[in-house]
Amino acid sequence: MFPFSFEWIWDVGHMVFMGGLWYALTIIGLGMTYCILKSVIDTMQGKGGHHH
Amino acid sequence: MKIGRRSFLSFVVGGAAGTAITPLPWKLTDDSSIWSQNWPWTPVPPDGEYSQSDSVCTLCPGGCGITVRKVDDRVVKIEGMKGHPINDGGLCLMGLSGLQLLYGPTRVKTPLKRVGKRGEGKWEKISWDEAISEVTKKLADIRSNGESHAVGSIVDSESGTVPNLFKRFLTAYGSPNFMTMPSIQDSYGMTLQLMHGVSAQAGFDAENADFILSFGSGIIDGWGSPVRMFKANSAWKANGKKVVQIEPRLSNTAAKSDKWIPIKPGTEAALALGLANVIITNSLDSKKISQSTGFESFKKLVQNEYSTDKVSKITGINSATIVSLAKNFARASKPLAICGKGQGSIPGNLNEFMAVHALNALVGNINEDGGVWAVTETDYIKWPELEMDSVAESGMQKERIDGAGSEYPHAKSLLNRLAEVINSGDGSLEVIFVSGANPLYSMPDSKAMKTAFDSIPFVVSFSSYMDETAGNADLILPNHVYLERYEDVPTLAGLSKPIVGLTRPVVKPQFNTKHVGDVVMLIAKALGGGMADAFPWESYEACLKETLGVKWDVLVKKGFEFNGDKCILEGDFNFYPEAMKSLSNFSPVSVEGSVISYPLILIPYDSIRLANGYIGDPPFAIKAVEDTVLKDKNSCVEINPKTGKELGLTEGRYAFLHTPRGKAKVKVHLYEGIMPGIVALPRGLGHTAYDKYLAGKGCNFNELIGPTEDPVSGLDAAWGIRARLTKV
Amino acid sequence: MDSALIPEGVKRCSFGKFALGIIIVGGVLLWGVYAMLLVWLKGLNQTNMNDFYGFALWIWADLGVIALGGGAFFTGLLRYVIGKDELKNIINCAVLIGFICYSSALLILAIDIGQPLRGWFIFWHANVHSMLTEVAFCLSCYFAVLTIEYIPLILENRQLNKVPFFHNLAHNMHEVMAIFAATGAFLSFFHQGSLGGVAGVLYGRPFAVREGIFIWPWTFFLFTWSAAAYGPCFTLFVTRLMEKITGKKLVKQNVINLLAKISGWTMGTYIIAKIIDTWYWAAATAPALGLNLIDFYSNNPFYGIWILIAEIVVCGVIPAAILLTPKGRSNSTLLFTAVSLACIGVLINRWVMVLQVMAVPVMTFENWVMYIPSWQEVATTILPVAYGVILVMISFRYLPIFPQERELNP
Amino acid sequence: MKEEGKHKKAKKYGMVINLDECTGCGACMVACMAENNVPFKEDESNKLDSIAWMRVYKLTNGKSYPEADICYLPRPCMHCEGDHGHSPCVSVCPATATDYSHETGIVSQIYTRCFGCRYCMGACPYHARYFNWWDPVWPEGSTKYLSPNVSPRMRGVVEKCSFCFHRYQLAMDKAYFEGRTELEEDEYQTSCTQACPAGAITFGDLNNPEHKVHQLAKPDNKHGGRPGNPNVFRLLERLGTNPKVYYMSSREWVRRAGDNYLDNEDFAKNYRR
Repeated sequence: MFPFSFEWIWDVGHMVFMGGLWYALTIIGLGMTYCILKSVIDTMQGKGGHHH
Repeated sequence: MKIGRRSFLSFVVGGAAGTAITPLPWKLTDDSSIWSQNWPWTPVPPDGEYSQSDSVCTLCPGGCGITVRKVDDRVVKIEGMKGHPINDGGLCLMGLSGLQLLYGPTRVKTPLKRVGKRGEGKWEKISWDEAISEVTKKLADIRSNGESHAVGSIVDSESGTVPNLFKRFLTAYGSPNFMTMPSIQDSYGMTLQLMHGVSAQAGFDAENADFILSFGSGIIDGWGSPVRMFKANSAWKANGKKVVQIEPRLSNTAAKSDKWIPIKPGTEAALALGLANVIITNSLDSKKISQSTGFESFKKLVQNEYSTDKVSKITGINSATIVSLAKNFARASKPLAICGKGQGSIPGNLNEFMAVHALNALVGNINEDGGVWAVTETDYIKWPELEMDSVAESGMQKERIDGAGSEYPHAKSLLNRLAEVINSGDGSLEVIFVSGANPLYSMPDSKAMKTAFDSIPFVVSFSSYMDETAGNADLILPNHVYLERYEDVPTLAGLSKPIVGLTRPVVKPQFNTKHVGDVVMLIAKALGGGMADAFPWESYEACLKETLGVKWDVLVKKGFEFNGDKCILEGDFNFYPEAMKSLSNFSPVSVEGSVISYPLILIPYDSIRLANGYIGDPPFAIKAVEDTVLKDKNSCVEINPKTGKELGLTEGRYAFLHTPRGKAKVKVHLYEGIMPGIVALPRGLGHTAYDKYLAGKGCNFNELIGPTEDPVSGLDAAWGIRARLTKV
Repeated sequence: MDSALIPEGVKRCSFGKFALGIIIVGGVLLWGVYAMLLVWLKGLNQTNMNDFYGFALWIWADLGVIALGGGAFFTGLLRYVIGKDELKNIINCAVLIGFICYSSALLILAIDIGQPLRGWFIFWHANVHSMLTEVAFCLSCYFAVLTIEYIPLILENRQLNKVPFFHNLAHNMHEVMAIFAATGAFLSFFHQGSLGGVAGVLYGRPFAVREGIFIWPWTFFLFTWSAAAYGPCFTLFVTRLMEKITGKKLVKQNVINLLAKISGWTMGTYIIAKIIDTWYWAAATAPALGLNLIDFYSNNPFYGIWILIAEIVVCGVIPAAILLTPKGRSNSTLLFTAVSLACIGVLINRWVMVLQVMAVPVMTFENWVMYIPSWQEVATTILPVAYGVILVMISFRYLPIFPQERELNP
Repeated sequence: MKEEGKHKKAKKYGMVINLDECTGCGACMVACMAENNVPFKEDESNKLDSIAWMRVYKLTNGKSYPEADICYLPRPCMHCEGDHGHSPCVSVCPATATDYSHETGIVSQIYTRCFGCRYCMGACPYHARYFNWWDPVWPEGSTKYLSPNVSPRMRGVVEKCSFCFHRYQLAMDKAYFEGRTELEEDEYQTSCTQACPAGAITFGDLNNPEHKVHQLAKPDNKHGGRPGNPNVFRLLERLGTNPKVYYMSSREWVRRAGDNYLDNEDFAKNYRR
C-alpha cells in the first residue's frame, strides 16, 4: 500500500493501481474536508439556525 | 456536573475521534495481527544442535536401515539409511511414522497392574521391583506345583536374541510352550524341510530374476521385506522384466504387473501343478533336475491329474492362458515363482508352497542367479548349554499345548490352534507372556483368542503400547521402543543374502520402561537356582555384546552386518515328498460356511498403508489411508459392480457383512478390479486399542474369519470365508 | 413516544408495534451474531466448507448483496452525473440499500477469512495483480462514499437537523454530492468488475476463465453491467415491498417506470452479452481446454444444466422482456414478477461464478463434491438480512427516505 | 558471497515421477507430513479437509473386470510457472503471501502473512493447496518430534508443498560456508524423493542438462517446459499452468487421464503436438 512495504515495486502495475486508489482517496478526503470546513465556517457565520 | 444527552454524545464522538488520531488503534491492530502469528497454542519447535545416527527399523520383519535426525535430544525425523543393502535410502510409511510411536499417546509409560476387570482399562502404576516380584511369585508357585509346562509365551518370531531368551527362559523353567506369531515363513521353512531336508528359510534373488510369477504375493503390498521388494519391482520395470500376478483381486501388485490373471481363490496349487504339466509335456523343464528323487512320480502326478483342461476348470483360467504362461515362464532365462498371499501373515496351504517350489525346481532356478536360495537361521547365538533341573526336564517332556511336534510333527509352533485347544477344554495355561505380538487383534478369530486368554489366569504383556493384548493383560511390563534400545535384528524375510542389523538407542528412554531382555533375566534371577544360572549375563546389553562377539563392533559402526554371499540350499531335492501325496486328488482348501446362507466369498487384502501385525497404524499412516478403504468409522468392502447390482448395493451404501464367525457394518465400494462374487476387506483396521487416531475405525478382518488347519502342516491355511452382504 | 424524531407530515405505526418488530428481527440478528462470534472464536471449522468447496454460502451472499446493492451506484450515476432528476425521489432508498449491502458485504468478508485479525494485510501488503485486492480497495472506498451519501440523510432527521452544524454539513454535502457520486461510480465500476474478474482470471479453472481485453476478462464487464442492470431492480423490489408492508404509495409511478425502463435496457443488453459470452466460452474457450459445456454440469448431483437455463432464460431473458415493454412496466404484478426474477437471476449468476468455480472438478480423476451449509453459516448469512431489515425500519421511521411520501399520502 | 550469488544461473527445480514404478504405498505422503510438521486430526477419512501436501490419487481406466486397471498418481504442488509468468495462485493472492521465485522456480507460501481468503485454492486446479480449518493439535508429548526447520501453521491459513524449501536453504547455507554458490544434484532433494521406496521420484534442476530430471523430462523451455519425452506428461497441460512436476507412464490411458480431451480428439496427435 505504501512504497516502504517491502513487496512494493515501482512498476506500471503499482503506479496505475495505487495511483487510482490514492486519487480516489484524495477526492473523497478533499471533498469531505471541504464540506466540514465549509460547514464550520457556515455555522460560525450563523447560518442554519433553527428557523431557516 | 450534569451530563446531558448532548454532552454525552459529544464526549463519545469526540473521544472516538480523538482516539482514532492517536497511534493507539493502529498499534492495537498491529499487535493483534502479530499475536495471531504467534498464537501460544500453536507450537514453535525449539532449535538446537543437529545430529544424526543410524539404526534399524523393527516395525516389520523387513529390516530396513534408518537414519534418524536429531535436534538436541529430540528425534525429529526418521529416514531411510543411504547405502543400506535392503532399502538404500527408501523407507515405507510405517518406518517414516515411527516417531509417532515413540512420542505418541499409545505408549505404556510405566509398569501397570490391573485393578479393575480384565480389559476395563483400570490400572495401578507399580514399580519395576514390584512388577518383577509379582511375576516371580506367580512363576515360583506354579513351578513348585509341578505345573511349569502351563506357562507359555508368544513372541513375534523365533530368531534373534530376545526370542531366544524367552525360549531359554521357558526351557530352564520347564515349559515347551514357546509360541511365535505365524507367517509364511513357517510354510516356507517346512517346505524346505520336506523337499530338501534342511532347516532354512527360503531366500529369493528377486532382483536378478527376469520373469516373476507370483501366486498372490503382494510384491508391492508388503510381502517379504517391503522396501527391498519395491526396489526390485522398480528394477524389473527399468529393465523390462516381466511380472505375472495371479489373484482374484486387482491389487496394487496386480495393477503394476505386466499381466494380471484372476484366479478362483484357493486353487493356486492346482495352477502351479498345471503349469508344471505344460512345462514337462513340452520338455521345457530343466534337465539338471530330472534326476532328482521323485521326479517321475511328480511327472505322473501332474500329467494324470493336472491336465490343462482340468486345471482350467478348477482355476477358472482359460487353457490358452495357462499354456502360454507356462511356456513363457519356462522359457525365461531366470524365472522365479513365489507364493504366500498378500503380506504373508497367514502361513497358507503347504501343498501350494510345495507345488510352487517344485515349479521353481522344474525350471532349474534353485541356487541360481535370480532363483531360490537358502537363508539360514541366525547362527551367532551360541549360548552355554542349559543345565536343566528335574522340574525343567519333566516340564519339557510334556507335549506342547498347540500340538506342534506331536499332532503335527513338522510344525514348530501352531499359535492358530491355541484358542481352540483352550476353549474346547483340551488344554490350559496358567500364565502367558506376550512380547512383540498382539494376538488378541492379529490372530484369525481374534474373539476366540480373547476368550482363550480370558481363561488364562495370568497374562503378562511386554508391549510398549497399549494394544488389545496389553489392554487385556493383568500386568504390563513395558519394553523400550526400538529407538530406545539395543537389539539384534536378523532379517530373513525372503532376502537372498542374510543380514543382521542392530537397532540402538538413538534417544534415551522416554518413560519408565525396561528392555524386555533385561526383564526376562531379572525374573529368572529372582527365581534363582538353575533359572538364575541359565542367564549368566549382567544385563541384556552384556548378553548381546557377548553373543555378537566380533560382530558387535561392526554392527555398532555400520548398523548392519552383511557379507553379500548367498547361501546354497543344500540337501537332495525331493520332487514328491510324502506330504504332497494328497495332491493326487486336488481339493482346494475349504472355506468355512455354507453356500446357501453365505453366497459370497470374503477375502482379505493387505495394504502397505495398513499395519496389521504387532503395531497399529500411527496417525500419519492412518491419514494416508484412502477414503475407499476407510470412511468415517467404517471399513469399506470392495465388490464388483455386478455383485453390487445383484445385491442392490451402490457405491457408498452401508451394508452388513456376515460370516459364520461374525458380523460387521461396512461401506460398499464398487470396484471393477475384483472378481464377481467376492468381497474384499482390508486387514489392519478395527482396532479397539491404541489411541483415538486408530481405535474404533473400521472392522477387524480377524473377527470375521477363523483359522483352517492345513492337513499337513497344521498351520492356518484359511484364505477366505463364506460371507453375505445385506443392506442396512 | 418518539414522535419528535419522526419526519414532519408523515404517519408511522405506534412505537410499541415498531419496537416489537425490532425485537423480533433483533432476535434473528442476535442468533446471527452468536454464530458470527463462534466462527471468529473457533475458526472456519464451524462451517461445512472444505478444501474442495472453499467458497460457500456466505461468500455467495456477499457477492449477491454487492450485486443487489449496485442500484446505489447506478442510480447515483444516473441522478447526479447523467442528470436524470426524477430519480432524486428514489435515490435515498437506493443509497440506504447500498449502504446496507456494502456494510454487510464487508462484514461477511471479515467473517469469511481465516485470520480476521490480519484482514488488513490485504491493504497493507497489497498485491496489485490480484483482482481481490482491487475488490477490497474499491469496496472499502466505495463504502466510504456510500457512508458519505448516507450521512446527509441521517442529518436530515428532524432533531439532528436542528443542530446548525449538522444542518450546514448536510447541505454542503448535498452541494458536492455529484463529485462523490462520480467517484463512487468509478470505484463501483471497478469493484463490481473486479469481482467478476476474480473468477474470470482463474486460468486454472476452465469453468471460470474468460478471455478479455488487457488485464480484464469479459466477466469483469459482465459483472459491472449486471450490477447496473439488476441493482435497480432490487431497489424497486425493496420499495415495492415497503409499499406493501406500510400500505402506502411511497414513490410515484413515473419514477418507478423510468428506473424500470433503464433497468430493462441494461438488462436486455447484458443478457445478450451474457449469451454471447456463454456461447463463446462453450464453443471456443472450453473445447480448447478439452472440455464440453456439458462436462461442467454433468456429474453435479443436484441441479445440472438447469442452473444455466434458470439464470439466462428464466431469470434473464424473461424479466428483461417484461421491463422493456411499457405494458409490462405499468402492470404492477408483472413488474414485481420481473424485478423478483431479476434479483433471483443475479443471485444465481453470483452463485455459479463463485461456488461452482471451485467445485467443478478439473482433473479427470476428481468428482463434484456436495456441500450442505452448517447452521452457523446459515445464521451468519441471515445476519446481514436481519441487520438490513432493522436499518430499513429505523431509517424509514426517522429519516426522510421517500421525498414523495408526504405528497402521496396527504 | 552475495555478489557471487547474483551471477548464478536461474534454477528451475522440478520433479519427474515415474508412474510405472510408483506403487501407491503412500511413503511420500508420510515422508512429507513428517518433514513438514503437517498436522493430523482424529478423523482424516474425509479427504475434503485432510491436509496432505503430497496426495496420492488412485486413477482407474474405467474398464470392467477383468480389463480394469489402476494407477497411482502422487500430487505435490506443481510449482507452476504459468504461461504468462504468473502462477495461477501467486497472481491472485491479495496479500502477497505466496510468491514465485525466479531464482529457484519454487512457489513459496508465507503462513504468517496469509489471512486465509482461500482465493489461491480456487485458482489452483490441482487441489494442491490446503486450508487449516482447525487449530493444529498434537497429542501430548508429540510436539517433541516437530522439526524446527518448518514452522507449524496456525489455524486459518493456507499451506502447501514447498519442495522442502528449507532443505534448499540449509544446503545453500552449507555451500556458502564451504565457499560454493552452486549445489550438487544430491545436495538438495525433497523428503518425498528421498523416502520413495520405489525410487519413482526424481528431483532436480530442470534447467540443468546434467540433472536427471532434465534428461528424463527433456523440457522444451521455449514452450513453457513442455516435455520432450513422449512418455512424459504434465497434469492439465492445456491450461497453460506450466507445472514443474512431470509424470512418466508407459500406459496411454494414464497419460490421457492427465488432461481433459474431447471425445473425438485424436489423443496421440494432440498430445505430441
